[in-house]
Amino acid sequence: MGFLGKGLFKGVSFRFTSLTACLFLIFFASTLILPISHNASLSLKPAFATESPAPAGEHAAPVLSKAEGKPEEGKKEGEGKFTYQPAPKIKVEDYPIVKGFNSRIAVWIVAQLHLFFGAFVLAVPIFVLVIEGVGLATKDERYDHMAHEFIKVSMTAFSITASLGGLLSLMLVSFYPDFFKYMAGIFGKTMIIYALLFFGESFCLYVYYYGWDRMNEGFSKWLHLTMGLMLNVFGMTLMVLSNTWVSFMMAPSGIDDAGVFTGDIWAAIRGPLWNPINLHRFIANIAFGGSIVGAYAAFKFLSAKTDEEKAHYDWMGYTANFIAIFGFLPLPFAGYWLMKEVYGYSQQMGITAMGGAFAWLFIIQAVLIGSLFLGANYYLWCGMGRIKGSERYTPAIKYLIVVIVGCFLVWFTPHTLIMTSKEVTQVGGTHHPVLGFLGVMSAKNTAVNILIVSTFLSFMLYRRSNKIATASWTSTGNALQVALFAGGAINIVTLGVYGYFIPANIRIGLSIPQVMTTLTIIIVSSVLDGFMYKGAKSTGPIEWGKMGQRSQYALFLLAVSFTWLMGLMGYVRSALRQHWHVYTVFRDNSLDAYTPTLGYAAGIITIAVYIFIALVIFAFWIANFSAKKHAEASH
Amino acid sequence: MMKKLIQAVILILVFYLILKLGIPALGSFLHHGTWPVVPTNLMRIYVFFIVAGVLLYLTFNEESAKELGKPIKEVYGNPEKGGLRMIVIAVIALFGGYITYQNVKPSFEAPVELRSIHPAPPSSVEMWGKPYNLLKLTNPFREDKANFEKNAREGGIVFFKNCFYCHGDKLDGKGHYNSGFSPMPANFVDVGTIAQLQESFLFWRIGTGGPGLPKEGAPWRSAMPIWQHFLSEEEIWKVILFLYDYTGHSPRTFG
Amino acid sequence: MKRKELFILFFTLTLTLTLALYTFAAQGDKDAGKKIYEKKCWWCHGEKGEGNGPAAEFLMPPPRDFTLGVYKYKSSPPGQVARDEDIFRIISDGMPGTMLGTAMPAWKDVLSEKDRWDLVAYVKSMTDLFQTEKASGEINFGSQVSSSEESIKKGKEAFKKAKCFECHGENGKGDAIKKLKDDWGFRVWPRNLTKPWTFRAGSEPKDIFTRVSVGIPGTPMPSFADPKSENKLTDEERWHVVNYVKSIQDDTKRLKEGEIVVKAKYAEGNLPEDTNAPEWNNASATAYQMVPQIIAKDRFFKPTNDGITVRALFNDKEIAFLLEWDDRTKSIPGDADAEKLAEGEVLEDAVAIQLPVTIPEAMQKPYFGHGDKEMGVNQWYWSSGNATAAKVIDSTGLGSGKARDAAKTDVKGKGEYKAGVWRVILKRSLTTANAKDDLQFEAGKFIPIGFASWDGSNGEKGSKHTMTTWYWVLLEPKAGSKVYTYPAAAIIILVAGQLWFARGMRKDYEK
Amino acid sequence: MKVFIRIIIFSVVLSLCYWGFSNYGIPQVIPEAPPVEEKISGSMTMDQYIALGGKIFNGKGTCTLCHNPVGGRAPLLVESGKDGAPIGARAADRIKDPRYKGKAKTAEEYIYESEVDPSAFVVAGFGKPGTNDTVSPMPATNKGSIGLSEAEIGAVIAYLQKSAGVQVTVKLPTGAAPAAAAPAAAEPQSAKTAEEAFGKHGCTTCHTIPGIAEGGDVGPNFKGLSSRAGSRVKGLSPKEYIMQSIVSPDAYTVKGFEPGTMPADLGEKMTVKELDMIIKYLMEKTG
Repeated sequence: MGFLGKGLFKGVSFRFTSLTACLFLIFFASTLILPISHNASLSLKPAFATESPAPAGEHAAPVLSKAEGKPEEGKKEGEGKFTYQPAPKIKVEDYPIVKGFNSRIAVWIVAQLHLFFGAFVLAVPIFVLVIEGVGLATKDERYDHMAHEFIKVSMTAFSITASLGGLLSLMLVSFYPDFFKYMAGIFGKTMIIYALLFFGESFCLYVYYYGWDRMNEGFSKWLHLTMGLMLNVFGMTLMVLSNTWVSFMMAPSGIDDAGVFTGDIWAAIRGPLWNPINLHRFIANIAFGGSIVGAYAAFKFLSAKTDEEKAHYDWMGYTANFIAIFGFLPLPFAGYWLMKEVYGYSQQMGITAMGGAFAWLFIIQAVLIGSLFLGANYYLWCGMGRIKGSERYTPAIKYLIVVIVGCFLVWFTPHTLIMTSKEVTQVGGTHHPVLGFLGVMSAKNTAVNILIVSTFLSFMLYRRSNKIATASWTSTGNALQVALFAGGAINIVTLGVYGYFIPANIRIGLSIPQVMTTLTIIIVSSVLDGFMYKGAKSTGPIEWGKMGQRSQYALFLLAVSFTWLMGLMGYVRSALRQHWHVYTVFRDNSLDAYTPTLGYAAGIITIAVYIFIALVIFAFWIANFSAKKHAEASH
Repeated sequence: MMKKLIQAVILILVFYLILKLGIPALGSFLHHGTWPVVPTNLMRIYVFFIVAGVLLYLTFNEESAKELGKPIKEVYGNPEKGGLRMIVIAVIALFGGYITYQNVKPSFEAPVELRSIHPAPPSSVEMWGKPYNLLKLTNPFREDKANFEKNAREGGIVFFKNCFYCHGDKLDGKGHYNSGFSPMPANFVDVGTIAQLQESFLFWRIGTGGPGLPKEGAPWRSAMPIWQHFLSEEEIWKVILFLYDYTGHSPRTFG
Repeated sequence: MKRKELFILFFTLTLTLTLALYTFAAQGDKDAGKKIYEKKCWWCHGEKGEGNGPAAEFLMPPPRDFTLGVYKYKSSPPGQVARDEDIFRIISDGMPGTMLGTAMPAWKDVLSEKDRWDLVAYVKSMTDLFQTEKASGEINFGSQVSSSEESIKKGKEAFKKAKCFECHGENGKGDAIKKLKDDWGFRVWPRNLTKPWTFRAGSEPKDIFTRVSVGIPGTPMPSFADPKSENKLTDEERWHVVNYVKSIQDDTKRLKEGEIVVKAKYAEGNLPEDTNAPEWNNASATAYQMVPQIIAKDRFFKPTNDGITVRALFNDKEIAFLLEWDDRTKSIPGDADAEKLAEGEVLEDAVAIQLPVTIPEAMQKPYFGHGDKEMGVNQWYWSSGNATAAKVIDSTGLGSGKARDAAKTDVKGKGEYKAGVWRVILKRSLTTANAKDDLQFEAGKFIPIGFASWDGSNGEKGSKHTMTTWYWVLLEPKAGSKVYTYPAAAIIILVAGQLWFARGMRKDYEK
Repeated sequence: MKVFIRIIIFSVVLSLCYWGFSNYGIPQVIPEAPPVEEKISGSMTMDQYIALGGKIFNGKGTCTLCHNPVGGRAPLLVESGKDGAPIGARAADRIKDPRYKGKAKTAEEYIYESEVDPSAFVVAGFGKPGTNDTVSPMPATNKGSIGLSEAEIGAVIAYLQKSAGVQVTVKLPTGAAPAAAAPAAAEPQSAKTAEEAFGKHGCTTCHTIPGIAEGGDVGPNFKGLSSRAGSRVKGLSPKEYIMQSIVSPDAYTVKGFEPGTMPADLGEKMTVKELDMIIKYLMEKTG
């Protein structure tokens, strides 16, 4: 019975996964073939060979060959190149209407869900690989089990991602055919590579997962790890490739003013925003994966019956939270880089994001990120309760909390204050003489850096809780660290204040030394701590499982907030294009070309988050189901 | 037994007062004779996170959390304290009812309207029948160092013949007609206005005035005239030169 | 012992230094003052201090001409030149007033005390007068009489006795019966004493006492302390006058911080027809500042009206606005009194309300200057030439206004001038058959509203007038049931929630 | 199960909090609606016609290559400069100039004549060197590489008149003319051949290029370019030299020619493909 159940599950899962992968591929292939098959006289082969997918259909009338009057083949030039078409100018009527669907909302939600799961599917293997490696290095079996437990979840998530991807391309083809044709015309090649990579990833995943138990000794364990590495390489490449489409839509490159592709695919891929987005998404994925795993652990912890189970999931939650924070700390910097490149690419787009209609979005973002910081710190502080010896550090927490909440308040103080008319007269205008200072970049940068430094300090205190350094130079080391933190904080604040006295163009540059200070503090003090606590005396073990229930809710808060935040950032990144499919090149003339209000966007994001939560629960449930059967079988 | 609860209340009160009184006091120190209150809307969010911060502080430690919860548990859970429980329940419920009433009762408080102070400029704008590319536009008088004084003074004359009723002798947005307008005229001395902007932005704002604002800037409210109807291109550039010269700010540049 | 000596030494030193600094400051450095003058002051007061800077032609009252050495607001005895402190005070505090202020700002926040004294020195050097003459000091204030009913009554008598009403009007509204000019030949209007916030040099009792005692040099306002004057008042009498003037302040005309909503009050029965009907007191008065029209050609810079007070009442069928503003002249073309007082042709006094055609759903409104193409406006216009009627103007942008056929509107108007005050009623049914062109009033919804007024004796006509931007009118919503149901629901939910919570807690407690 | 329900409630409520803050905690700014796209076909209004003229003036017409305040190669047309008021305003005076020998009677006709027959009147100081201001270096805009249609020339005149603030006297073209003119004036498409690219970027206005009918002599003649290109700048191959001369023309100026004459922004305006084609053409066909 047990065996049957296990087999059944495996079979179902495998079939499900491969089925969706096939579907996904078919959609992609069909989107490439579709436009060509309309134009019967064009054979498939030259179209692929020459990267010319020839937009077809009534409104895209000037098909490549029409100009020459030879409809069979595209106009050839000296070197046998095909000419590419400019971005089509389309009208409202050109957008197909599917009854019962709002195309924008449908694509929005599906794309967002695809991204959520994509991030999850990318992050979990990184997570798993790292943990498996740690397990191998420390010979601690717990790590290996945890890794195995997670890759299982990844399997289901992988299928969901693929289905969502397929659904998304289907929707794009049916709701935005002209747009998709244009994109396929430029990125056709990469889309095929994408599909191939997808196969590669599936292959690695299967081998990695199903081979877990078989390949766990000696050389084969290393082979297994390599498989995991390959899985990640495929995954990363997939993400980086799909980022090209997104970054192309925001900041097109490799085309001329009219949207005519120059034929240089590398130029189109390597847009100005490509790398910032790659980095931003990569880091965010790690943090996101960590937070989801953390939530899973929290759930298991809360429903655990035995102390042993409790200890295991407590430890898992801690590890996941650690990875989430680790990914989260550099995230604002990656965001700054992205924003800087956006400004560099188009000042218009930059101002739209920071000063125009979206200014308030960053207030929402501040509230979300502030909640994340508070949640993460709270979890650490609660965690100190299960470590003997932490009493030495608990008095410091009250200062930390004041600093963190204070920075948080500064961070979300908006530039434009909402005031009643009475308050306007009391303040003497819409500009507040005190709060006005807090509304600008100098204050925000300072607050964020201090916030990060404080969070790192919390983490350091946590790490030190049950240790007493025995190195001979401990007092010097401590003094050094105090000086480092104090000096760094003073430097950050001074730079922030100095920012008010200099012109804006120089001020922007100040964020770099501030960030550098923060990074210096983090790196130098980590290294110092590493040396100082080598062979440190322990005041007692960490009593895993002796954690209050409240702290577990902090992990949920992290997961939900992070998901919501990703949805919000996805919205703004997309909305910055305003009424363009491809910024300044391919205009969006659909009825939905207007930018919705933030409240409306928040509604859609919330719905997407709910669907995501539901699907994640489904994925975990399936994984759990198998685990139960597994347990029954072995009994 | 009530220690932690009292501590929580006191902490929240102290931080609340620091913000409620401290910020206006600081403002009054910076600008004598004013009392710039913290807008209620913002204060609410401040208080929310202060409360959250205090609660986090008091609950991260297991004993402290228990102690904080104890009086609550006592009141709600202790079967012997039925009377007190009823009173607490009634007080809290009535308070909630009062808050709700405050929110639903008819109010004459004018709706809060919001406008973006620095809306995104268009990339090009048509003035005097000519297109101007705002992305590349620069002040032609900026480079003329030899005649800077003269040009700035001429700009000043334009300012005092056209602008100062609203924007004030001191360029502080407090001209003698200022309080008749909403939004109030821009204060150029403040670091948050022209010091943040490129000269081409000012050129656009002056040239097309209130009606030339995008919707997020609430063009229906701004009393800024469409200056291209009154002034020449040259005069506008000179006024811009004067604004920066008089206030000592320098225009924002990119690159 | 030693310490004490040291302290005394230190104290003396500090004192001497302070005193030295003070004297230095008080004397002022006129060359340093010149530099400041050229950066800050010449724009209005002119290069040589003749009051003819580039901005001068747009200012009413005009900037001071320093070459004459005559200062309107001084505290030295009549006949003497102004004291340095008087000049210093005006430079420091300006003459802004609220509402109809002058353009002279307070410089104390940007100029240091020394800078201001330097300016005093420079400004004084623009005339020879101060080289030969010097003020003896402040006038004698006698002993201040605190305000009481009796003192006010005595003040009123003194007000009559000294013939103050000849210029300031029976009620102190400044509704003159004389045409007044200052020594420079400019038309001047007597101050409206019911609006102390417009007093140029302060409305504290001491400030008013100084004005009454010293007069305003260069203007028809005489000194009432001058022994040579036939209207001389004693110190005590002048304090009574001060108390009387303070007592006639009209607070309904005063701006109140942040009050920008006309609160239309629901009235049972018919709406009053009479401008003085007591029912109007049920509605609360909201005062608005008016500014001259300086946005579109032709711009207008020299207004006489500075505010309007609005009340509104409505019943199930109609809404009526009572517009009230102080006007020193009742300007009706052809009216003999009006012609005597007017400068040139007598034009109509007029007032208008502006409303959008539809109640805006979101933030967007029509452009406040006559609407725009996206959203038009209705203007209800009343003028003194036809004081018992009103017309409606439809407009979708500056210059596009068209008066509507009288048959197609039921806006009624009625105006009355009494003792320096115009009161005008504008009335319309709440809803009309013409929803496309007319605003349909709805209780409980904020409706944008704006105002304009014309003073016919001041040459105001067409685009030359005073106006406001958008404010709001709210027809008081009927309380409705939600005022009771919502709080009740909240209470029930809270009680239930707490009981449920208590149940859980009890279980916990028993454990 | 109890735990499960609890965390679900927690997550749902937390998301709702964020939703609530986004809806009620901050003001809802309704962003500007997308700008109305210009109608390219069908009937045109005068404003659109003028805008079209502006586009041609700044783009396809290549007018600003010379008529710009930087180079001083031709009188300013839109801005007022040392040549007086903008052309729309000063055209009327030109006809009265004693040196004027053309046929134009009105300002509009004068501008039209200047576009199709530039030598009819040459502003003093702007003639071809050595012709004593009788021959204009400007190409006729209705022919050759620029090849504006009548409707397009009309649009340019309308634009010039509007810019000068004078009454626009040009009549809106009727029927199919604007429709035909419009697509041409729409965003420039990448040229398909080197010849086309020369035309598009106005190279022949100044240079004589072997194999192409007309050419100017403001810049060097390209006959024999490929054989001498390698020896111009040390270290640059012929191909690199040609590329540099296009992308940053002032890096090296051939003796006898004015530096700063060649527009410096050609490199930005050309697509990569066009640049390639041009270089290839010059390498192969200039012998």
